[in-house]
Amino acid sequence: MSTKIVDRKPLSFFENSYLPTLVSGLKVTWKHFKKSAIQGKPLTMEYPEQKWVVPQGYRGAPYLVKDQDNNTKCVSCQLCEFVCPPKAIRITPPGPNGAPADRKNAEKSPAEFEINMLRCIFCGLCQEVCPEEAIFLQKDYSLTGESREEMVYGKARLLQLGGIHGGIQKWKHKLEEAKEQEVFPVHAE
Amino acid sequence: MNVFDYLEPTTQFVIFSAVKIALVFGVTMTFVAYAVLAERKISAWIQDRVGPNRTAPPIAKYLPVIGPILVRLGMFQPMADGLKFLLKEDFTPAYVRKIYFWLAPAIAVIPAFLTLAVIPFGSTLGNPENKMVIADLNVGILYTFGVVSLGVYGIVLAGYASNSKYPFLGGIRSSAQMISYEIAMGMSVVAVFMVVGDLNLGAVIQYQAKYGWMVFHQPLAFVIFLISAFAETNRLPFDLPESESELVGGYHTEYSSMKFALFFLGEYAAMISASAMMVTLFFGGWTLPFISEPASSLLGGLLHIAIFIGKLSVLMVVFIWVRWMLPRFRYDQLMDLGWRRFIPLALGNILATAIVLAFISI
Amino acid sequence: MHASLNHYLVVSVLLFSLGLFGVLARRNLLIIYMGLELMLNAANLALVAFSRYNANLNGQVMVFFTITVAAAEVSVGLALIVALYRKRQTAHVEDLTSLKL
Amino acid sequence: MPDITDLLFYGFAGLALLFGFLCVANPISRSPVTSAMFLVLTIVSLAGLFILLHAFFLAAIQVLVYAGAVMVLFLFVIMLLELKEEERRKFRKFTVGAGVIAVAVIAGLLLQAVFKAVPFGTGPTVLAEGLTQPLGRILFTQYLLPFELLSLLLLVAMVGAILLTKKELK
Repeated sequence: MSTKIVDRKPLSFFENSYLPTLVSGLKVTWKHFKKSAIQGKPLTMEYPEQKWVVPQGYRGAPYLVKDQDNNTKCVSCQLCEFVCPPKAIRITPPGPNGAPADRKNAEKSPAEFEINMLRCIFCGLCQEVCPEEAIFLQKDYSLTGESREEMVYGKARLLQLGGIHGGIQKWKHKLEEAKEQEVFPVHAE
Repeated sequence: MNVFDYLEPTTQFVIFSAVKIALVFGVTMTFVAYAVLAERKISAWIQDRVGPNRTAPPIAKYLPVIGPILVRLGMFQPMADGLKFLLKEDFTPAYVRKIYFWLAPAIAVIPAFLTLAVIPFGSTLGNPENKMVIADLNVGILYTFGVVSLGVYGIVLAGYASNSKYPFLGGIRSSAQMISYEIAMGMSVVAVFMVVGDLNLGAVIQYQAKYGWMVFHQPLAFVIFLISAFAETNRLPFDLPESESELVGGYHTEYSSMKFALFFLGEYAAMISASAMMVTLFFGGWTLPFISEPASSLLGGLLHIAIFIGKLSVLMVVFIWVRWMLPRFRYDQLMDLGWRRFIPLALGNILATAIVLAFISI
Repeated sequence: MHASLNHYLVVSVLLFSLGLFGVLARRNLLIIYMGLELMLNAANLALVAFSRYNANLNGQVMVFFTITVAAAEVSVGLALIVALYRKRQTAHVEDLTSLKL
Repeated sequence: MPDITDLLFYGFAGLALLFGFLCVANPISRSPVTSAMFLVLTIVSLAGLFILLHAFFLAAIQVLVYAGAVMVLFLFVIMLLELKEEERRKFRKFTVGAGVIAVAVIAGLLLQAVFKAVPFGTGPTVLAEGLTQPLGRILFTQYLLPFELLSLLLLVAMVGAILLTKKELK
């Protein structure tokens, strides 16, 4: 495919004098100046006071969650550690002599669970892969710290930040999904 | 004042001049700082942003109503900016030509401030002998042009000293640009001085007080002077020496900290002196249509200085505003505008003025 | 001792000699050119001093002309150097020995 | 006791000679840029001397034309040609010796002429003032023809410079 050369319209004398450009430039700048300086409606937000409304499905920082009985949901299966692309997650399993899980329907919980937020790319694979639905990408987007060590979030901190993920009971929605799939829609062909 | 009278006239002159120099320097520095703030604020507003509105020293809390307003307007920002420039790491790359690299920022600043020496920024203060101009030269405008023409060295040397591609290109561009537009600028004011008949800037102001502002006598000269001033101070749309989208930062790519701040200072000081020149040459200096007599009282003198600074501020806003109105010129367009349009136009203006003046004198 | 005409003339002579030395001893065309400028400036100084101490402005007019001519001379001279550099890739007088380009 | 103008004279003269020396025979740097910068300083010092001689207009022109335009042109060409190679070459002993001798002879002759012509410290008391207006008057009356010719010379120089620096000479 060859390049098509488009003829430019030759400028008239009036246009060549730069005056129309000046006027239109003044018009545009004045419009914006009026909006933000005189009417006081700039497009930007003043961050710490006004906060952005995070949309549904936003992928923020991954935190561990607890179930409705305030028990740790994570069972230290290490699937997330395995799947994590930047290797941001590090789980220390409890080991043979470790403490048992604090809920009845689980065998163990992690001795330590660390996410390095400097490495995390917020891809959401950990949430996707978790069989226990124990880790969720939540809506935090402003993670700050004064040192690298501080940005490695430990288990206690992750649980505290994640909070109780209300309403979600283990396997409940899987059951619903399964039930849905039992009723096949019958199409009249 | 009485103690003053006992001193010799020469000593009095020296003391008075020193005070004037110190004051003008101080006021200009403050003005530069707040011009930077104005630039940031107006730019922000034009881009639908808010601009600096946080920086507050501890005392701001104790000012009842005005404190929050000042903080909102960013009035304390320049102090923080200055402090930041002072405290940043002063980095000198290993491959630069050291001596020139260190000298260039200083050379860029000095001419801009020297220009202010001949600007009459007020009429008189106290007694009629105290003229509000540092050096009342009879070749005022020539002095200005001479000093302004030295301003190019700072930029060229910065480009040369950095020993790297982008600054070098910036330096080369700037040397050609400044020489070209100096010619147009000089030619445009010739017409003004033909009308006035004196090179002293005080005489220009006296003339304007009597016959009205020069911008109405010589509109073409004003337009050429204004646009050339944009080119001389490297402001958009003629900021080719530093154009950040083509040359990264142009001549100051390799500079940081206080050395960079000096370039910054030089640019704004040059803008201020260009505005001051325009106020003096075309807008009647410290006069207004109904205030044209040299001040007899202290208050009147201060009022004249205030008028001057007010006019100066308006022109500074024009400088800042135009930055967002027009896109940057291409280099050949810049040269074309300078050599093929402004110089012939200015020459034609001189000719027309001469013909009109000849007819009037007959 | 008060500065008189002779003081200025001596400065002028010394400056002229410096320029001459530059022209004779340096090998870079551009620096030779600067030596020439120095000599011109020395002559200018002498002319201005003469003008001042003879109460006569003719000398100053002459200096005005000299400066203008110098500007013209520099523009042509530098253009020649640039053209020469394009042909030979050098601005060094020792390398410019042949009569033909 | 010498008054302030004398002190200024010695200051500016000393500076002009020092910078002039550093321009043509800089012992530290052979870079053409350094030479050009010292020439600029020489020119500015000379402008100071012009002011002492009450040639205000010429002082301004000196800075404006020489320092502001001519020397920028020099710098422009130096940077354009990128003269790195030349910086490293040394002076040759023979040329320097010959140069010094020639210069000494000429300087001696000139100095002798100066000392013979007028005795030191004397001169007329009526001094010329190089203000703009009288200079302009004499320029546009007595020297009108040379002035007009100069404009022609500048035009020719401009055309010549443009032709010479064009890429291909035909």
